[in-house]
Amino acid sequence: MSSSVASLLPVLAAAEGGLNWQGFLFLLFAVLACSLAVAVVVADNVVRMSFYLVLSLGSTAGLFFLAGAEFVGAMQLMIYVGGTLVLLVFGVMLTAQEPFVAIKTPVRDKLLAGLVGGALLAVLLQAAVSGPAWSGSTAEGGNAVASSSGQPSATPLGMALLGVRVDGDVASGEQSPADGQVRSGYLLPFEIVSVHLLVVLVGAAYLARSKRRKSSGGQGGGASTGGMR
Amino acid sequence: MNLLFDPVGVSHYLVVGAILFTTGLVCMVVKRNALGVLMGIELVLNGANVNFVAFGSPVLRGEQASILGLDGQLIALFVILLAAAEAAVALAITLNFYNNYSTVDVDRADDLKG
Amino acid sequence: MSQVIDDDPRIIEFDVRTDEMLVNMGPQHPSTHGVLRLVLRTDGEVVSEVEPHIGYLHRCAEKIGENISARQFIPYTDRMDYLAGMNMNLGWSLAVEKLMRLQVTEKARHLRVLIAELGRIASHLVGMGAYGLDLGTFSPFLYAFREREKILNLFEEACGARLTYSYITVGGLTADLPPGWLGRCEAFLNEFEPIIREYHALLTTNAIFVKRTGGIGVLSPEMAINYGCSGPVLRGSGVDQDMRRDGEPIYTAMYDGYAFEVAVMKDGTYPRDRAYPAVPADAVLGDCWHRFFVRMLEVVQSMELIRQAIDRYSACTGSLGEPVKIAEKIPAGDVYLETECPKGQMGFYLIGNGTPKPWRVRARSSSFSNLSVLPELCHGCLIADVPAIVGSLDIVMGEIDR
Amino acid sequence: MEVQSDLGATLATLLGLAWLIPLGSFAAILFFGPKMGPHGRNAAWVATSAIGASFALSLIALGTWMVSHPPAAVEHASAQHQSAQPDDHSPWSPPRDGGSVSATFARFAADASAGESHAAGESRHGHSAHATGGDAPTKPAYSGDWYSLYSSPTLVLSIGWYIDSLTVLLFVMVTFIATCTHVYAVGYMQNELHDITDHEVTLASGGHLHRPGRYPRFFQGLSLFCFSMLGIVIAGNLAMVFVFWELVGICSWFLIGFSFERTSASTAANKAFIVNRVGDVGLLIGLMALWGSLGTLHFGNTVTVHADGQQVVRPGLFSLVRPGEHGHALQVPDGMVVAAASDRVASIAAGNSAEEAAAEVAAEVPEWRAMGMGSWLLVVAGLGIFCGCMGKSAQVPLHVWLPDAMEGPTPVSALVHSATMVAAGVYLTGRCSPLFTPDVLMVIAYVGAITLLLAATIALVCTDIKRVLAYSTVSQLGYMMLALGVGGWVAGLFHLVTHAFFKSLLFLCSGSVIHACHTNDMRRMGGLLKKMPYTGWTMLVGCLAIIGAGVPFVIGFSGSYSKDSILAQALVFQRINPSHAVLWYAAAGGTALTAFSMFRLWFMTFVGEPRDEHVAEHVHESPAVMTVPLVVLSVMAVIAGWSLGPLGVATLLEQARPLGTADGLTGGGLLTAAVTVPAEAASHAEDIHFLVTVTAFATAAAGVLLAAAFYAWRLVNPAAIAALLRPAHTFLEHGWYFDEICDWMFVKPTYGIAALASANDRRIIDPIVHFFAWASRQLAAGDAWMDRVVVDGLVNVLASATWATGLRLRAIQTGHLRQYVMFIVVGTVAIFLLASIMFGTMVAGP
Amino acid sequence: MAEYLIQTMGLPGWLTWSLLAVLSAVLILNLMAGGALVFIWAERKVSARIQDRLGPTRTGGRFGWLQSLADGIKLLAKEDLMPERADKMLFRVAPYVSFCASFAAFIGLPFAFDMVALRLNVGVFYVVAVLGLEVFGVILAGYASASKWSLFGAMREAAQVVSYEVPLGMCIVVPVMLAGTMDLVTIAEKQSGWFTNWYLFHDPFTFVVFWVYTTCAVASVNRAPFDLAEAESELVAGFHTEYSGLRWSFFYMAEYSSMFLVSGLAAILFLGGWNGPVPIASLLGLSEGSGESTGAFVRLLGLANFLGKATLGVLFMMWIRWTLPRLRIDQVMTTCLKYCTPIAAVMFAGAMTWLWVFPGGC
Repeated sequence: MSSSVASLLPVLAAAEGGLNWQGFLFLLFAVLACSLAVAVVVADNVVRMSFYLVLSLGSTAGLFFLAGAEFVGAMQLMIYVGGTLVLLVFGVMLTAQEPFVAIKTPVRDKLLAGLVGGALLAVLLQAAVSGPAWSGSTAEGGNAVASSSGQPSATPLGMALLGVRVDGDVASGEQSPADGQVRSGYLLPFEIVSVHLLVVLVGAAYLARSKRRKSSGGQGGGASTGGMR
Repeated sequence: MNLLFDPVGVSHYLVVGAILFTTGLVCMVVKRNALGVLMGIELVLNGANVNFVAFGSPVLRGEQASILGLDGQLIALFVILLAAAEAAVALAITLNFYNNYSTVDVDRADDLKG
Repeated sequence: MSQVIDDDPRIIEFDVRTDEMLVNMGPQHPSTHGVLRLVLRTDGEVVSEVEPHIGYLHRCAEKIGENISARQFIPYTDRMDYLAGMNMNLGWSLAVEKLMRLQVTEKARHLRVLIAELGRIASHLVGMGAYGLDLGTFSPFLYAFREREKILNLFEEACGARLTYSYITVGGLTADLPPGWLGRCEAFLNEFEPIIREYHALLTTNAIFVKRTGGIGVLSPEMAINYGCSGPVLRGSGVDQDMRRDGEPIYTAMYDGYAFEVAVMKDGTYPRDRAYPAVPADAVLGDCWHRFFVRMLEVVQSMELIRQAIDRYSACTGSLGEPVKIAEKIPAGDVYLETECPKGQMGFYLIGNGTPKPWRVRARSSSFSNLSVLPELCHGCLIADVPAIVGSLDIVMGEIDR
Repeated sequence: MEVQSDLGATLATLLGLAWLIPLGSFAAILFFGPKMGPHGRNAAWVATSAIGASFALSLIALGTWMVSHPPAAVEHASAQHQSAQPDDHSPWSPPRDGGSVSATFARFAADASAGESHAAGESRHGHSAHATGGDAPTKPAYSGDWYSLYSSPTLVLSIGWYIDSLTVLLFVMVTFIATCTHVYAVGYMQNELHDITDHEVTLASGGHLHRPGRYPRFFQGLSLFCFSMLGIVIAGNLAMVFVFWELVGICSWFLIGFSFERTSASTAANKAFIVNRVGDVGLLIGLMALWGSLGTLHFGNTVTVHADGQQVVRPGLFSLVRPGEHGHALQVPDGMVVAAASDRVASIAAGNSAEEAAAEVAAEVPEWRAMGMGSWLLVVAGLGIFCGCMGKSAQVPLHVWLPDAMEGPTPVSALVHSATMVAAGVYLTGRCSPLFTPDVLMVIAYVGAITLLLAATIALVCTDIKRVLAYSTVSQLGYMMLALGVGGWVAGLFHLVTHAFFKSLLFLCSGSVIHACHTNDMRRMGGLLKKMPYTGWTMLVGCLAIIGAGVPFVIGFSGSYSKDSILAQALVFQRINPSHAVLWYAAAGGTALTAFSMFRLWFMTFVGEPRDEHVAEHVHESPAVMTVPLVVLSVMAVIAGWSLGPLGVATLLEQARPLGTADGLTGGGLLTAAVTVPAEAASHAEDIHFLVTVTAFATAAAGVLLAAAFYAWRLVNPAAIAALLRPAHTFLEHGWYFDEICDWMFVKPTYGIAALASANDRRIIDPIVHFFAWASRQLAAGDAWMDRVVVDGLVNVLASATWATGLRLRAIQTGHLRQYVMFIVVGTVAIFLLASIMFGTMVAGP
Repeated sequence: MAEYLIQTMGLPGWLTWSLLAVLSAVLILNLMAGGALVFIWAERKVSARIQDRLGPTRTGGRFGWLQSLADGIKLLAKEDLMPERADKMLFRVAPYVSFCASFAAFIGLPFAFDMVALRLNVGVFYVVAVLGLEVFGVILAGYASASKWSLFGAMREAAQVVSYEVPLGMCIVVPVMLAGTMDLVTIAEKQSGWFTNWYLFHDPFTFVVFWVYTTCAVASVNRAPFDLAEAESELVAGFHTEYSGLRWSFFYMAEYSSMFLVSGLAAILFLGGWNGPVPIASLLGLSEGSGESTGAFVRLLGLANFLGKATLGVLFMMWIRWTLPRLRIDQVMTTCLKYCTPIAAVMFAGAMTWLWVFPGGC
């Protein structure tokens, strides 16, 4: 079975032969992520869109796990999928009334978007495959996740966020900071982001706050926005 | 070179990222529903994230040092956080938009047209 | 969270423009106590309007009563408030007796008190257990039913039926008590008494229970009177009225010589306040908690009455007396009598025309009046409060729809 | 002379805390007062507990002090032998045995040295104080700075401390009385807890003023007041004293004008403030004289330890004026001499280099000093400081504010007139007494004597219960000043302490009476003793204390000890300087007057039949929160003067006696004929003691009996006597016409000058200003034309061009979100393509 | 184990990994399904005992222990109903989303030393993150059912779970901080020894945190008194009102496995994981690494310990459920935002301070 699969899709072939789990899982998650992303575009129903989006993002988290970025993957699941999307689904639910669930887009727009999107995709793909150094893993086969779990990534990440870099020797070779630049920690960005988050939350709460409206006499109180204060 | 015949590397991830990115952009362009646009943004950010993680991954490059090292993951983290923040604000904007226009159709929001 | 609705109707609170939703609660909903159908108009979780729809259990009881003799109507009264059949029997019997100017024997009088108060306990036990169920706790329901079963056993021994008794009847009771019954009844009372403390621990003083009931569905005394509420619902709002004390002579004479104190809050305290949990700070007079608490107090009150009745009944030497004949003619004239049933004041109105069959029969049910305040109480509450309020009113659809 | 040590640091910390806690309370009430309970009710407890804590800390400090410096009897008078020979050139010298001192005095000194009398002379076991002058006698005192505000060779402004037993004692006294007053005020100010309708204020609308209560505000003022007073006491330099001096002034302004809507209250507050300013000008002049010539305002020496371990001692005022190497005898400091001889210094400096000039000047200084140069500066400094003290301590002629200050709430009166404000003046006089030359001391003595007589006579006829007490205060302050002036340093300050207790007691009692009667007028009171037993009896204790009652030679109320020692010193002074005998008679006569006026007050208030039934029927005893402080204070009024073996206020004060003042002082000549101020030890002689005690008892008894004859037994009709002495009575009732004199001398001329200035303003200055304004307008009009036509024109052309461009470009802005995104995408792709065309490669690959 | 297979059996690497993966998956699935059966049975018996009843007595022998299985078979046989206006696709998918989330979380949960499907160095994080996805199934179910009651339930669930994740996360951070790692295995190992080493007893703050965690965990798995999403007396059956048959049973299984999961998490984070209160194994001189059979014995002992603790947690939740009335939605949110979150935050700071003051532990 291994040979047949491997001959079918050599991307699955590991260096030492046999079925490459990393390749297989990558293929699985990549196809899932891409196809579900396309499904998001294609779907008309907002709730379904969000559902596909959740799955797509989840699959991407799987890709992150495969790439050895476990913390980022878990973060993706927790914040992106868990937090952001619940928020989004909330919004969907709140506005999920019959007329708005599916708002049709003119075909002309779709065609134009496809055209422009295709052009962009072509450019990006060209860029993706044109870098020879970017391709060709020399990973020693086996389970990428298993091999990566030996070297914890959460600790250096946390240290970096606190302003200490412990991966100084990771960057060697041509990418090393030959020009004497020292790789700095991320304490400042971390703090900025935290403040940013706070500000954003306050801002969001402000935007979506409950307002007192004095609709001018009419009992509907519906469409007129003039009375907002 | 042929992606199908290479072991999984950075390029593969870049391809996935590119597809996600493009899909997101198309989503933003095509969807008239404000929430759809929002989802498009999420996809775009996610596509970018895939690239960052790929560039920063030590696994994908084997013994060779990754291009970004830890920075890739860190940037991805920041992107995720900012995406969460963005989603919160965007959702609040959408709800406000909905309050004001009774619809989430972004084409209806053209008060700022020249 | 009861929403305070601003006086100015033009000012409304809104987060996101939401459309009002019409939700059907019932007639097949777990917590509508039978076949009540409530149409809720909600904005999210907040209920802006409740409209009760009734009539699913209408059986033309009153019309039937005009086609059968007064004694034959007794089984139909059983099926009005089927949780307190004894008390319904009593109400009808007394009304007919009032028209016929009949006086039951002393022994029958005490037995009636004994049975009616037992029935009150049984009814309140159901009300209490079901209320727990409404608030999402299941165990108290079974604890309550466990005790109620014992009462039903006693009833079964006395009259042979467990739900529709037809025991108390015009002119007396259908049968005397079997030997040893009184002893078993006292044994029940003795073992039931400490269990009440458990109910208080599980429900009355439970912090969540208090949070769920305190300050919810506050019924002001004025509103309660205006809507004709009665029974624990009325007394829960602090109105001191009990037909057993304030009713017509033919009814109050039944309780002549019995010592009991109406369970109502006076000057901020309940009678014999210290024996029971203190009123929590969250509770407001007239809210669900007080209605519930009044019922719990009435259980104790009834137990005392039963003990007194047992003493008096066993002291009576005479005979129980015979009920009237099935086809006894009732004199011409009309009569209306209200008795204190567990749910409130149950009134029967009948017009006799000299034949055995009454010319007109009407019933005024307490649950009907009590249910009528529901829209007022639910105005601006949350969906979760609707069962809490409905449960605290302790309605029985059989009595409402008749 | 004194440097910081561990004990000093401990005391400084304790007292510093005790000083700052009321400030904290003030700040707390200021910011959160209205939120402290309903109507700020709890502010009272904040303030009270703060001052209570201060009291506790002060007590601890006192205990610490007593342990380290037990005030045991000392081998007194030995200081005289130890003191170095005075500088012959000095115009003042301590009297030498058998020298200029009269034989009488010599006998006293001999008696005193027999060791049977009270402690006197230098306390020599101040082990903690580092002696800077070899074997020179020391006194235990500590000084230092917490924080230096500004420092230069000629001026150091700092927050510092100067602690000796006087400081500690006054801390205990002030905080104790303040605590009592606070507690009392909790009850007294109750009515401020709710809205108040002030019937004494009539609005323009005809109604009465209705205002919210100011309960927290009152306690806020009290706290700040205590803080300020304690600041004066702990201050380590005169600059700091001045700051807190002014703070006390402003606090009194706040508190006297507490009901500022009343014209009388606001006027009284302003009066107190302005009159004090008059005195403060003097104080400022004194400070300038000291600073300008000596370059320091510190009391004690400042020791700076440099990095190399070298100690640099910067002498303070005391050691400059009474240098240790000079035996602590008073001499004109070098700085003053140089300042006075500035023209000679200038001539020396003209011909020499700086170092040579300095050396030459230094060499010349003793000679100049012998010529008497600079001594006038010292006199000016002393008079100036005393001038400030006159204002604060209400000495004639600046006493006018004090009776009016009765407008403040009674607890304020009690605090102002016993422990704080007026005490500040006496305290500063005492603190600075080493600086005073005999001339100055004479001025002090005479001012004190005049004040005591004048106030005592006015007190005879007052009918306002608080005014009687106020004038009696002025009179007692006169006593203290007199004592300080005639060399009775301990006596004066002793009286300050004892007086604080019984005067605060008297005021609080009167407050209790007023609280009950709702009137100040004694003519409407009477027979209150039955209804207000606590108040009545405690007030009797206060009266007995103030007249110095007691069993002669055995035991007495606190006042008897202090007053006797004042009288004794006056008597000694009279014997040495017969020409100044009037001081002694004034003091002795004042006793009788005091006794009469105080018992007149007590009899009128508490004895006999009620004069006004309407008032009497509403009278009731005050609540416990008010009576308890009364009882506590009355106990203190009895026992404050007692000494338990060596433990006593007098011995404690003796420890604080400034160096060099124990020997007395001879000199003068600038203002008066030369006088000899006797050493205080002399007044402890047996015969003096006997004579004084008998005199004091007799005069006081006479006063009391007279008062009783007038008001208790009704043997004499007071009205008849008043009619008989109509002119004198009227004269006294008007307080010797001081207010009228002031009005005529100062206020009226000021009005005249103001009218003149106003006319000048309107007639001359205004037209000039108007002309310039008109000219500016004309210029501006021309400028505006330029602006409109030339500048605006240019801008408009630019703007319209921009507008046109914008109009054309706006077509792109469709407002459609999706279209914008499309633009972005197309742009991105375009940039990619462009880049690849231009650089011949697709992206920037590796 | 993988090495063992590769070396002794001579299996190729890929096959080994596949086999192991399948084995793990099957084990976990069985645990979930079997555990759910056991726990549902236990719930019946526990509730019955609490309520003075007997509960199932006959099915499958004396204690009715096959009752759940019988119910399962009945559910399998039930007609698969779907509301006409339901969103068909989402309606079908929703139960599986819930179930898969619960299942995926089990992947990171260690049952004993080295008995973990996938040892992740961000194990805690992963488990919590994945568990949080369960809410999606509920939301989708509520939306897709096209029933107002379901929608109410879904919205409540969403609001509740999203809110309770905040204090839950904060509580979890405390043991993570104490251990200095997010690896669940390491966290449990660090608490080995006597029960005093458990993080529950590490300091007063962790003790409080444990109870906050318990509250939040009960809330986040939707058990009474926080079962607002189902709330049968208000919302009929909440989000699964319209579900029946097998799909409904998936929700049921997801609920019970989530209960087990949070209990297991509590056991690992606070109660020493597989380390018993008394270190029997180490008292006997045994350890996981000592030999084939003794190592296996020690592991089995650990497994028993862990399962016992987790089961105790589940039983605790049952006890709570059958005792307390249900809170109202606003009270639930109040509990979270006004009590749990601040308490957790303060305790977090407190534990941090404690760690700072007593770096060596106390």
